[in-house]
Amino acid sequence: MYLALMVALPFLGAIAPLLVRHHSRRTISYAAGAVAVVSLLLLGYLTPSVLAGEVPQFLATWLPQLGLHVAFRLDGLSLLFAALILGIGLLIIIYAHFYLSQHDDAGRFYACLLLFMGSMLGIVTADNLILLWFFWELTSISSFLLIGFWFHQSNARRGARMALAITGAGGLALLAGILLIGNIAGSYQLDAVFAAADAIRAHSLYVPALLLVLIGAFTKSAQFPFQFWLPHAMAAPTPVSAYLHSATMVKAGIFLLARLFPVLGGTFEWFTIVTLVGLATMLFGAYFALLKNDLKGLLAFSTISHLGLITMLLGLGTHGALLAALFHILNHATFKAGLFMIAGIIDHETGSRDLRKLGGLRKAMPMTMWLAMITSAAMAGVPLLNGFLSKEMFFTEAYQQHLFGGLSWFIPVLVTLGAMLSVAYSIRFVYDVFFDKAHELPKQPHEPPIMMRVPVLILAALCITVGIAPMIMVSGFLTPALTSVAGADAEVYIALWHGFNLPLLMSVLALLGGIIIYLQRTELFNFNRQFDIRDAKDVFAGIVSRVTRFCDNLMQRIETGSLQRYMAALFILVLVFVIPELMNISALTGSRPQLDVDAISLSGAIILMAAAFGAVIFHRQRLTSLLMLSVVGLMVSLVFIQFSAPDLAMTQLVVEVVSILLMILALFFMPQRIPRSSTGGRVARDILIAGFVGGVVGSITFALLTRPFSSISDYFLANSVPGGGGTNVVNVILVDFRGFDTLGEITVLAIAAAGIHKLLNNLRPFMPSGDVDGRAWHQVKHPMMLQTISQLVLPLALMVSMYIFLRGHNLPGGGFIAGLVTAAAMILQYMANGVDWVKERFNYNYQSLAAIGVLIASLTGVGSWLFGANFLTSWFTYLDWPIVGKFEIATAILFDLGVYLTVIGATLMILANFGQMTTRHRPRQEGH
Amino acid sequence: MSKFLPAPRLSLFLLGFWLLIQNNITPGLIVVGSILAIAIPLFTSRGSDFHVRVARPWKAVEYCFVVLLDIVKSNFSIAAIILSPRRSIYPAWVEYPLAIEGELPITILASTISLTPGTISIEFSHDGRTLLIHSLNVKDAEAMIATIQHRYENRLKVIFQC
Amino acid sequence: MLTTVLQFAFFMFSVALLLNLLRFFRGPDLLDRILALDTIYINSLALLILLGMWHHTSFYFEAALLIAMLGFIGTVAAAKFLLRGDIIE
Amino acid sequence: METLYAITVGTLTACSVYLILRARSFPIVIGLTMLSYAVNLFLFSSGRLVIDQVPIIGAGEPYTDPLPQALVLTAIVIGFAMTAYSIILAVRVRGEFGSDEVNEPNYQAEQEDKR
Amino acid sequence: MLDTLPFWLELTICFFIVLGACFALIGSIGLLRLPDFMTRLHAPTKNTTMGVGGVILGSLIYFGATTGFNIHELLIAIFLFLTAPISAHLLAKAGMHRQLKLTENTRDLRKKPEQFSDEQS
Repeated sequence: MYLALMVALPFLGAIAPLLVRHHSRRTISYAAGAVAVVSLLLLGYLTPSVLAGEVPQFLATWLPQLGLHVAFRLDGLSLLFAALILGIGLLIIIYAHFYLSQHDDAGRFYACLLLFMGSMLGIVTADNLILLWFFWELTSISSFLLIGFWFHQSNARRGARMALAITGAGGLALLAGILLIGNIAGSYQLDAVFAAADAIRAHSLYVPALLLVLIGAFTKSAQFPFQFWLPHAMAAPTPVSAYLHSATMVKAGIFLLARLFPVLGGTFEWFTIVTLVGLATMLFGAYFALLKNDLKGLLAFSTISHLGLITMLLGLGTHGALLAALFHILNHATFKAGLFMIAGIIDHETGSRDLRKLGGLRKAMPMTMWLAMITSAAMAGVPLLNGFLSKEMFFTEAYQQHLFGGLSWFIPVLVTLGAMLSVAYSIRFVYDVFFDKAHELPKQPHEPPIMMRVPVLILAALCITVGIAPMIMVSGFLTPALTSVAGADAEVYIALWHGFNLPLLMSVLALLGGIIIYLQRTELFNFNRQFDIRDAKDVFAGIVSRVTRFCDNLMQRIETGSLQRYMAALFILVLVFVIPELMNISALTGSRPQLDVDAISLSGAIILMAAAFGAVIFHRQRLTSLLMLSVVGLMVSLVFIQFSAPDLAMTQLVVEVVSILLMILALFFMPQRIPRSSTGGRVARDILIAGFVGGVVGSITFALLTRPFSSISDYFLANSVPGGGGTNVVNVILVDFRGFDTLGEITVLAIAAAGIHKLLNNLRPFMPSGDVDGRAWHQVKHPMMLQTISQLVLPLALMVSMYIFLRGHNLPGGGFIAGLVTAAAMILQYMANGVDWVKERFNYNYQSLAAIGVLIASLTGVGSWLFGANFLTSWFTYLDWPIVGKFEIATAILFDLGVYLTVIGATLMILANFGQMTTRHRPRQEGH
Repeated sequence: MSKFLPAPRLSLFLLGFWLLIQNNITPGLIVVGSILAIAIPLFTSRGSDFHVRVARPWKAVEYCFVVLLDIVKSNFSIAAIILSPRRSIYPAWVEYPLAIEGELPITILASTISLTPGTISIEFSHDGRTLLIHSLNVKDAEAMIATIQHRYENRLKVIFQC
Repeated sequence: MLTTVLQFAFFMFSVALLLNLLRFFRGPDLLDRILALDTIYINSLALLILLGMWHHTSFYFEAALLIAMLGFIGTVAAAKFLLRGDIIE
Repeated sequence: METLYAITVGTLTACSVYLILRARSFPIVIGLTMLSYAVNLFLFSSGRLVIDQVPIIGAGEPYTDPLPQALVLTAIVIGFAMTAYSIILAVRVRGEFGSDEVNEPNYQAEQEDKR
Repeated sequence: MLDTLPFWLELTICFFIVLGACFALIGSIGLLRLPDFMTRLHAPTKNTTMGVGGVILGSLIYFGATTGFNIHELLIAIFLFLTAPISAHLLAKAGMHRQLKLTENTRDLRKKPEQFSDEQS
């Protein structure tokens, strides 16, 4: 439980800095710091049990179907890393408080940092591979945010993007690998996976899985050849670099290797790949670290090289190698974080990070100098410092391995070479900055605020103490960690002094060689200048731009901007998918007995089809095809009547009429003459498509109709009266059983109306001054007879609509139809008497009407909560009043009222707004 | 014409209409109906430019029956025209001078004309005092006008007192 | 007897509808089409009433009522479009 | 009867599809509306064709399946909203570009260039 | 259900229905046969309306006889008789406006045609 809390805390805590972001910088930092401290305390609370050898676990099922659980474990390895993440994280937070300038958004910074911290904790404590991957990607994202923190700098953006691209891609590979492993093991829970280790290694898919996982790990921890994103990530604020690239982010890959070592490790493939990649990375990093002039660049490459070192150790995979790896993880984190902070300090105080500009700072900042010397000495592997010990062990392993048979000797040699280089750049880091001759600097350098040095001080102290008394300091930590990697309780022994032996000789060689290389570095630089190594960034950029260009071309070809083409493609696709299915049906005709045709149905069908064809034939004469459409609509409603659906018939009728009105309105703004645009070929094509689609749909319908079916409706039929208090089952379904649909539906209507309202805003439509034959419009706007009758009809229409509304619950009718009837009556007023007339008499705000409608409906739904019922459960009872007699009252009627109002509001909003355009704007004549 | 009952006759009419549409008479319906019959005019009264003043209700009823009768007659005559093969018809434009005033009476008259023997009212003259009629088959325009006058217009005069 | 008569009526109205359809297609003027449309509306209204009698239910009454009310509006709109172009002004 | 119904739905769909494939906005709107009619009929058919069994309790057993009716009713409404929206879009486009071409204005030009 | 009525009642119902049906058909025939728009206008406005009226009357009696008190079909008739002339009127107006071609034997008995012309003056 505490475990889960520990992981969850940073995520929750990430909000804290944002909440107080408008307070002082101090508050924000405290908020962030507090979060880290609490998590650290939680960790501390858990530590003893872990050291005692037990593994606290937490399990909550999330998606059991996918074998995905929220499962955490805190074994030795996790503890080691968690301690690093939280400890150094805390130091970073303190450091960042002084590092960030006033106009940096500290709230955002700390939020991202905590987010990242949480994700890292998640990775190291995840007990489920998929969960692990989940956090893995989270780190990619949060690190993206952190690296791109100064998003106003283009290089920051580019660096962030590159980091995200590489690590993200790696993450995908990792996911694939994890899925493979999970499939083999039959579970994603770590214990199960560990248990299935041998099976996995024996499995035929082992190699692919291994490769995929390794890609994931290598991209994350910047191993060759994926190392190039790391230097560019240096565009991040230094605290971020210090955190991400010393202790956490890049260590995630290492952690993964360590975590999966029991499962994947120990095989020949593992050894070859991991070791060699590690070796290559180490040399590569060391070499370029020496060449870099940028302080942080130097550190970045040295990080790469150290990661390579650790990777290599993991690759070797012997007991000692693993110990060395874990130990070095610890050490590297400490001194590298320190170094980054120092780089930050220097940058902060001098305004420059360029080794060629810097120099002679020893007077200005002696304290910092000492810290720098200690930490970089640790990096170089000077005796009595932690770096020395791990490097010593590393040498031992490198020289003890015999994995390349007769050629095994080249490993120690190269290793020593790498060590020399790292010594060289360590010296360079210290000497070029602090000794050397002073130069002109942007700022007058002086010691940073004390609290900025304290974190470094702590780290440096750790370097020394660990270096002097490793067993006391870290063995406690390392034992369980080693156990969880190497299995079977491994004993840890780290000695200061092994006596005079080859490793010691190698160290000495490394130190001396390093010094020589440093002294001769100018030659090296010149030598290096001869061939210009293309910056990886350009390669990356090139790839990216090529991809984008490819996509552009593709879009060009697909997105022609021709709706016709899209539509055609769409329909053809439908056919492609549906036709095979239809072919699978053995017989189109089902077993259901069929009705026989009668005269009306026949003539109705004939009329319907004829009208449909008419609409097609006359589609160039708009009004005609519109009339055809309205015949179709009428006939459809007759069909509904014929097949016992009066509600549908009525709805269809009103909707049909209203939409016809709408279209006639729109017709006025359409160009009057339509050139014959489509070529014969296109027409033929379209006819073909249309024919096929029609045929397919028709046959599906037939197949459907002729098959017997069972429906869930018996429930509705049975419960309509007892449950919904209405005899019109359709209406009861709408307002009660599936009331939520209806609520959504009227909301859609309201939204559509609102959207239309906006669409019509400040639209200046074209308006023809006369009809197609150039005849001027008739003078009389509002024919007298029409006016009179419309005014007579209005009350009657309202009465009818009320009638339909009130009976809806028990008989065909209901709010929707009633609403449209009312709307239609109002539209009649508009048509007969004009906008202004209606405005001055019935001045209602249709928007609010619709809104009120939706509100009422929703409130009715919510109301049922008050009675402890579910949302939109309708309540009804029968009253018996003296004169009135027995009658029913139901909340459903309220809901229906909501529908009624919404429909009126929305419809009038659409039509009236539309109609007003002509009165609102001065006509804009055709052609001008 | 009180504030709450702007048009009592209309309300009464609506109540009747309500019962008619309900196709049933129960106390409950009457209550609901009267509520609506009072409520709806409150809403619509502003929306009618004219006041329906039926001075002689019984005359109105009589008028309805006369019209119905004529409708039936006219139907037969037109049926004859339609069904008779190859009988040439004599359509004509005829002007009809309006004697009555007020939108409603005129509208009613025009409607009646449209519904009854072979005539359809088409246009009002600009001054609105003459009605243009299209007659499907007319020998003697004057006679037709006379019929319309004494059969309908005079009755409407009596009914609406205009 | 009533049964046969109803069937007869159905037949008549079906024919009537088909005739209207013919005019509807023939035109020649838009107005003819509109007129035909109006007639189709009214005839189908009658059909509904007959259907009601045939099935001996009054459930089709409201639909018929709506046709009577709304068919009119449609026709008016179309006519006004031909007269003024803009039907709501 | 089923056959007739199926044929009708098929025809309706075919016509609407053809209309939707036109190059002008107005026929497309008409096509969309017609298509929604067709779709409604299709959905409705999932309740099968039943004559004179109105799903109103008390109208006399048996009752036809009310559920498709309820769904189709909703569908009709949504269809109405969609029609309204598309028609207004068409008007808007006409107002903005002065034409009711549904293909991007430059599309024709591109075609010319290709030839 | 359909055959439980007394004979004379059934007879009247049938009479009205047949009458209505016939008139509706005649109306439609007229719509098809008559020479020009104006004359065509007459057929539906009168006969079809009347035809529907007949049917309505029939069903009125029928339901009255079978299910007791029943008059609400009247409403439909009312609406029809209210609206049919109006639509006819508007259509005719439009016809005038569009100056549709009429049969040659249409006589213009107007004394002052100009006051009906809707040209801008």
